[in-house]
Amino acid sequence: MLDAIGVGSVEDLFEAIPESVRLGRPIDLPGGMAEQEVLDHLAELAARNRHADAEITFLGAGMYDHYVPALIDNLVERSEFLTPYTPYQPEISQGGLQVMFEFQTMISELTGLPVSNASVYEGPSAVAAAGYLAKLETRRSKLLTSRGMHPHSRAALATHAVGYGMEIVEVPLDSNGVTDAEALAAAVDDDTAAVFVQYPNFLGTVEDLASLGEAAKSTGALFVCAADPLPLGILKPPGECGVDICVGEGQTLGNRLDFGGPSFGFFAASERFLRKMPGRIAGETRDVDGKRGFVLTLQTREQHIRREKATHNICTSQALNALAGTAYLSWLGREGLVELSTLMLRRTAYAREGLPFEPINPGPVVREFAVRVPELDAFLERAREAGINPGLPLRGVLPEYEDGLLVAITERRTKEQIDALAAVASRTEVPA
Amino acid sequence: MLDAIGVGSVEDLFEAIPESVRLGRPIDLPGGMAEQEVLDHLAELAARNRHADAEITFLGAGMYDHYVPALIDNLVERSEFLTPYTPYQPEISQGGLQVMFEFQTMISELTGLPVSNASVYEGPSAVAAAGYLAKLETRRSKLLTSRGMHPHSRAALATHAVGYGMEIVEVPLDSNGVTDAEALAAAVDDDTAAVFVQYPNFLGTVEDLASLGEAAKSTGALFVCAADPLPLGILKPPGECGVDICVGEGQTLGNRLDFGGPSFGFFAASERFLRKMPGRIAGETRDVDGKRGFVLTLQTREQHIRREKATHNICTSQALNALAGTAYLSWLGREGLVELSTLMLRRTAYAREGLPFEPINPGPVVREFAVRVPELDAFLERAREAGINPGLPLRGVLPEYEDGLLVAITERRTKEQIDALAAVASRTEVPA
Amino acid sequence: MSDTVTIFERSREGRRAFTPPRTDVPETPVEELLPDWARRSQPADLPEVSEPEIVRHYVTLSRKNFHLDQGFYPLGSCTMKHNPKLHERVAALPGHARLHPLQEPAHAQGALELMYNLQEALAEIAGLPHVSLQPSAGSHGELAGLLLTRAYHADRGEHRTKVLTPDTAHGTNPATVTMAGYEVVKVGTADDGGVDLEDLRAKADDDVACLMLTNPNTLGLFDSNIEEIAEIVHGVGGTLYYDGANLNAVMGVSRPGDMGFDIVHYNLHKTFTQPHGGGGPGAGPIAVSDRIEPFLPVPQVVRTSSSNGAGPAFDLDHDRPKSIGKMRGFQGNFGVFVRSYAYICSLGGDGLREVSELAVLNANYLKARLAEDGIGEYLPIAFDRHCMHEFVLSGSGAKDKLDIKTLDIAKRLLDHEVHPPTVYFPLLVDEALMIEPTETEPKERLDHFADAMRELLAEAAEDPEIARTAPHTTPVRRLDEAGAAKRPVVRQSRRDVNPGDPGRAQDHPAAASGAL
Amino acid sequence: MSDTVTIFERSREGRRAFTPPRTDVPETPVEELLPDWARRSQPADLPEVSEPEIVRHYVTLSRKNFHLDQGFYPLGSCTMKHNPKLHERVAALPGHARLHPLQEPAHAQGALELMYNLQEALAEIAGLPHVSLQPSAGSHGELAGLLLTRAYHADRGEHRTKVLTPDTAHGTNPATVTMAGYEVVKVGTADDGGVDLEDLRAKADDDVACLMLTNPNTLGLFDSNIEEIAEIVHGVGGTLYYDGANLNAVMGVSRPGDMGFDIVHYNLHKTFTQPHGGGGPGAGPIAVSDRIEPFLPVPQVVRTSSSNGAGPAFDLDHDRPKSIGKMRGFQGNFGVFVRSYAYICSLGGDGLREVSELAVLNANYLKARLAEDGIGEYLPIAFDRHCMHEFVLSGSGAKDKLDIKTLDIAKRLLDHEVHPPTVYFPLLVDEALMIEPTETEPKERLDHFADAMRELLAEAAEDPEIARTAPHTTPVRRLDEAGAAKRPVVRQSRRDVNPGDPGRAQDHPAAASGAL
Ligand SMILES: Cc1ncc(COP(=O)(O)O)c(C=O)c1O
Ligand SMILES: Cc1ncc(COP(=O)(O)O)c(C=O)c1O
Repeated sequence: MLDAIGVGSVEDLFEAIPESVRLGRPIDLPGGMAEQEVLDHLAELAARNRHADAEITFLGAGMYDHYVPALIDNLVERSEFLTPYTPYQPEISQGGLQVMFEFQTMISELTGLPVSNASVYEGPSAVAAAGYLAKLETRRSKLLTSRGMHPHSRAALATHAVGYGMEIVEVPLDSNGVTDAEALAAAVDDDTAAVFVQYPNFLGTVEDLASLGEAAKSTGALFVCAADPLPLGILKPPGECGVDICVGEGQTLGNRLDFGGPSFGFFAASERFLRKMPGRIAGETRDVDGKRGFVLTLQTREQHIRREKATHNICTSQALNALAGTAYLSWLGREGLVELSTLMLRRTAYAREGLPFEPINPGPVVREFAVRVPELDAFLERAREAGINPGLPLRGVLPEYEDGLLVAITERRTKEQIDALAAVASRTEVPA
Repeated sequence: MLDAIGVGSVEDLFEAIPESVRLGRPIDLPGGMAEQEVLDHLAELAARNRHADAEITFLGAGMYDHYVPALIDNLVERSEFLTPYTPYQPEISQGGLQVMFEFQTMISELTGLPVSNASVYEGPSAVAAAGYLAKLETRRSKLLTSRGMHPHSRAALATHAVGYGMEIVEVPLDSNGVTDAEALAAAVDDDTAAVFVQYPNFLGTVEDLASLGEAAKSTGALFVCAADPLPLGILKPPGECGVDICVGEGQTLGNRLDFGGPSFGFFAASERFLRKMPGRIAGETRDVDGKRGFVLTLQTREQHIRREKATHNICTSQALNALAGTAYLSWLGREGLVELSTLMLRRTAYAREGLPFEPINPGPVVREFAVRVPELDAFLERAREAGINPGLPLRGVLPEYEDGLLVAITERRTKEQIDALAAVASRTEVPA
Repeated sequence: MSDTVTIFERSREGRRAFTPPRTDVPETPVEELLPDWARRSQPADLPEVSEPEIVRHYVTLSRKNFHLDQGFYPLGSCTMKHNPKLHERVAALPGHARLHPLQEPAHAQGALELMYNLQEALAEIAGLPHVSLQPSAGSHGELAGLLLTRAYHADRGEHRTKVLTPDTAHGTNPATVTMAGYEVVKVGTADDGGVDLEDLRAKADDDVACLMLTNPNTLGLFDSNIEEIAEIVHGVGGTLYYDGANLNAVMGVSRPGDMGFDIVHYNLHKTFTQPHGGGGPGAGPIAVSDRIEPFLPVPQVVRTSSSNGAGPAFDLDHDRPKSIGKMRGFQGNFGVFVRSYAYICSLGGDGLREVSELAVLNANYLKARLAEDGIGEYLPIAFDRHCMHEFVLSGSGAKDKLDIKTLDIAKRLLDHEVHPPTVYFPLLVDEALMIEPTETEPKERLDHFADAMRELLAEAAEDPEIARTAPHTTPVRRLDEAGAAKRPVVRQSRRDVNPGDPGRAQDHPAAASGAL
Repeated sequence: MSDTVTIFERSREGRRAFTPPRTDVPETPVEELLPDWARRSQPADLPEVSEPEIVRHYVTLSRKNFHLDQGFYPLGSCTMKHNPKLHERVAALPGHARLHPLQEPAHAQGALELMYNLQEALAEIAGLPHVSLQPSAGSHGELAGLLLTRAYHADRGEHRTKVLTPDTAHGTNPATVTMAGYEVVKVGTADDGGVDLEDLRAKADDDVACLMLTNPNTLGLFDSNIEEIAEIVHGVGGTLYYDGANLNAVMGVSRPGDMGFDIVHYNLHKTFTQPHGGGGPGAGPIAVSDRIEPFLPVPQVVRTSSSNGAGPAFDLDHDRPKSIGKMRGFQGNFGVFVRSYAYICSLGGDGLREVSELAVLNANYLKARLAEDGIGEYLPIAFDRHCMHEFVLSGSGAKDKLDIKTLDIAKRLLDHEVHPPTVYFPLLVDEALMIEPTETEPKERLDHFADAMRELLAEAAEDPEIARTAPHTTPVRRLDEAGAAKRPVVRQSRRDVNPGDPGRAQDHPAAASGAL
């Protein structure tokens, strides 16, 4: 090969690199390992994590222990889905492109909004992307966020908004843990570009979207909803409640916990935002023979075409995770999604009733709720001893709920396990 | 659908079944389960097995804890390999057929014999199949088996031989745990159809095949070797030692332990047996356009063509496991097989020296050896307590070695683990 | 690049995928550890290929296979039903996949319980109380069955020499008879597709050890005379063997044990959905009646009460003095048991009955569709009754009217992206096409098959040459099978070693390795 | 059946794959648990399909994708290197895949240690001491980098408004600049393919917050003036941002930190072999110098000494007062980290250097082959120097001499079973073809590509129409992209519900289920 190039050594090929910026020593990392040694090393690390099969976990707060059916593993590990790049050559990428089209349709069905993109990174940055769209659309300067938004969403929105130069104003929760409608109405003004609400909110309450939306939109601001797509199986779709943009975290749809990622974010909106949305969008079309096919469309929104005028900078997104979501929703199917959501709803109601704790958010909940736990630390310790992770103490993220605990009930949590949690709780109530 | 058939109910379709042989009640089994429930149930069962990652295991005796590279999982789970039937339609089965052809070539390379079939069930029944071939070939009545054959191979041979009507005579091991050459020479006579030796033998010793073969073949009997294919990477190939038929257990080539199966057996032989071999054989040929391709060949040996005149009754075999073996040998490659075998050889030597026990078989060993352990039970218990499975006590299968222990060292067993075993052993030696 | 290239032909000196683990023990020269006579002089000529190219090679090969996850696969007698992906997941659990077969029973309780539960379920399904999971496949189960019969008769001091098999029997049946040391005696088929009772009576004598029967038989027909058949065979002291390949038709409806059979084998890779893997693995457990039980292979998985009386425990029973011994090593194809057990758990008792009902419904629907004008006249049904899970057509009409053979029909179907039926079996049907859709196929797939059949027959009426020279769209076209058998090439000849990448592999150890 | 059919079009009423878990709690009516205003009135119109048909649908779809495990994929700037299968195995370990992101650090020590080790390795590779793994992809890393720059300047009381990007920059660079609230100022390219220093000097003023640079740049050329560039930018108080998409060229040879960069992003899905997944997931960690460190996102993974002093422990540090905050939820794409960490462990330090050497060797070899007569005259190299890991050709010769465009060349390559290079980028090269073979390709694949290119050019000299109408062998041919954008159809319209299987699904609950 060197002969064909016409050099004497590989070293010669690096001649353009000045000596002064050369490393000039080996990289200071351990030597390479055999495959089995790498496996052993990583297995040893993994064994030091207490994962969702190693305890009974009621942790949620944005990612949930849902069952991922086996067919998803099989599909996402197929080389044909796992190893291609973004489908820049549609003729040899019809598989990936059609999946995107099906994904968009399903997200559109769940959210009740007519258009969806093919995925964004994940939940909180999707919220930030909605903020950017609001800026592009309205040219206004203020974003209102409910404190019922996931703390990470609020944080990511704030971080990104510094870039695109917007101010963030927070709307508090009322004493029932839902967005304070009056405070919202008072805060909305002509500078408000968008109002953000989460559905169900961070505490698990199903917010009254339609009412909040009315207040939100009174001055022409966009109404943005961050939704968990799974409960949308039984909840009124945001699109039917006046929501303009619905974004969210897709982990609950067939993606593993993976210590927080990769999963996918979704971005659905009213038709009028189609040409301002971030990210890839697949569209249906025909080939020269009239055969049906799919392409990446409306690319004039995107960075590789429009550069500084792009509506977002996103390039690599989460196609494989969105495939998992698509396969998952196919697996659940029309009836299954309702059945699954209903099961969660009932088990959650059962758990909230069965726990001897005062609810923080007594309103309707689907999969998660917050309670006040007297002597929280003692309770946490007892639960851990019983092999139970009882949920997320709220104090770290919402200090106003110092004794708050956020408890999530997925279809993986059986009555028996809920009863076990309740038993630990009762013991804590009555100190021995 | 019923209309098209012209019946009123599915029940009508079963009219040919007399009432008197109908079950007339539901099947007495529990109701169906959701996917997650089945997983939970099986995971709960699986958790009650102490598997090879849950202890440091020196168990071998026919199946071994070798590393299975990740690419094998990926290949065997591909629908294209996992879900087709035996390749009866070669035009749409070239993938499977070519794998068989490659497999046959690799087995031929390892055994040093010119022809191989595409797999049989597993090791011991492959030995029995060799016995049947010896009967078809020689029409003689006696099979000599070394006591160094795996006890399961001797048992399976005996079981099958009752069917095809042959007598089995056992040749003992000498005091060094190798086949007693003199006894063998004495036992061979004009009725001897075949002589069976294992390589390395059940105790791990590398038998002197060439010498044994001379005695075995003196009266025209076939010389059959049951070999572990992995150590053949550094051992003289059976084909170079006068062996006529070499069979064996293929688990060591890229197949999981799976509590004993499925794995694959192989069957290689001298050219002259090609038309008497059991099982599928892939052959190279051309299509009508002259394009290279592969087919199942020499099918006139087989049951579906020859019925009662077939050379064996085997139909479904172990194609997917043989694929794993083929991919494994490709992964190891020409140099890697030698390196891996050499590593085992050295670690095994290190272990045999390091253990304070008297060897039962002091001759050359590659991966396994037997030792006499005074106070065997106490030792076993201590080892278990230390999280070590020290190997197979021989008393259950070879009662003459009452205090014998068979210890296997694969590339998965590090020096550190071997030292741990030695440490437990030393403690046992000196009763406190 | 999609030409036919073997892995050996992709080999280049110095390439590799494998990186050896660190040698952490003394590097004693191999010569000191292995004597000359035991040492290989030259490495086995395995290919030298990097991981990326190994993956590409086998992925590319795989894509030349038609497979069940791609389309309709109505291969008669093979029960190509869907293989749920869950089964691969549960089989791969480390507690299953990484369990050594000689692990002490005390530390393999989960595996033994699973096997025990599977035995119990299979026993209930077949109506025979004692199960051995050991045999590796259907034919291995058949052999076990005849060895049991031999042991049973021997135990009674009888020496019998003949086994009856109907002329519709699968090839493994007569092949097994020979291997088990018996003589095959063929029994004819009556006009209704069942056993010819007169012929059976004539041949059933004191030398008969066994009758091997498939019910429904390979014509897809249930033999209504089964009780009489049993009586005849039992009357002369023979055993009745049930080839369970067609069990998918009658689960929950009728049980072999209740029909009078003494011994049954199951094909877990058919009825109980172990994936076929392109020719295995499978498993062929057997179930037997009380009188055969003493002879079952060792070890048997048994339930004991644990020493402290706390709950059931499971053990391997090797102490069975009348046992025929071992059919194979260890306890059988456990990984297959896991999948089939998961299947039974998923469906439950009622679900299994539904399986059979739907398998029969699908078969009869497809039979009806293929009897329509434009198809039926070319492919008459061999025995015109309601079928069970499969049915057999004759290509005689196509041969006579279109001058194309069943083989041509099969090959032309390949161009329609469906797998052809089993062809030229059973032998007693001229130009046979044996069609088994299974219960997991939706109506659309059945309709598509019928439409494809109609289309290709109409096409053949126009121009039979298209079918005669089919397939036209497959990776290769018709292959020279006769030539392959005449001058067999069954391994790659030792290749000339290909050159490496000069200036690459040598200087770059990792270059040659799998990571790159 | 291989026509384009969506999963919705495969739907039939009553079919299903999912079986719900048993309801073990009171079956309270939904109306009692959810008020009217919160309840959906109609189920979302998801498809109704059985498991077998879902599997077939997506397996069949998958087979319409060209993919890296199939063949050569020299997509410039995308670093399509082999994805070792081991990585999928380690990522799937339950301790990784099933770990909740909010698990307490005390019970996620393995995950935190892995992240810490990866941070350390990335820092060493880039020569910058502080790493945040948080950003989700390269462009997310870029945005983080500019937000850090903004925070850094703000902390110093400076307000800067412009970011310099060379005209060779990837589209994400200018797009990021806008999103981060800066104005893009383009810098020209000199004749040698590097940054035009004069232009840079002219534009570098006090308003400049940052220069974003790729080195080697998107032409595959290393900018030898990098130190001078750094001096200029630092001289006016700007930061220097390294777009790490091309890091694969220089690992172990030269480090961005040593070149003077302040902030770097890595594309773990390029250099560190996270599979691309058809468009993600990826991860875009960043590394920064000491002066930028205080502003890194929260949480940071840090090493602490454990309370009892026994060995190191790892924690999440949220208490970083100057932090820019959060780029996303939780700790980043951990599953990607696992794969990239496994990759670094496999190769080790020396192996990583070999990666770069071989990537450069392969690129230069292919460049040489494509300069041969019969190719070179049609595809002149844009800047004729030794390239690094990739190079850019111009299709100008083919356009002039053969009247075919780069697009036609790309489409005709599809018929040769290779993926085309990146085309029409970078913008400053006319009819650009950007070719990056990566180190995991063997010489045969490079030769095959060159041969294919020669063949298609020769063919175009005979008959350019073949290329202009290519591809000819793909699942679909050229698609109407303009039409798609003009009348966008981005979701399936609500379908007419297909009928179920009368007499099937209704009577057979399991029939509709996944097991059947
Ligand atoms: C009717 C019948 N009997 C027996 C067998 C043999 O089963 P196996 O392939 O599992 O050995 C088959 C398999 O094709 C069969 O169809
Ligand atoms: C040079 C360059 N910079 C930045 C990016 C953006 O990276 P990502 O796709 O991970 O957002 C790319 C990816 O194509 C690239 O090639």
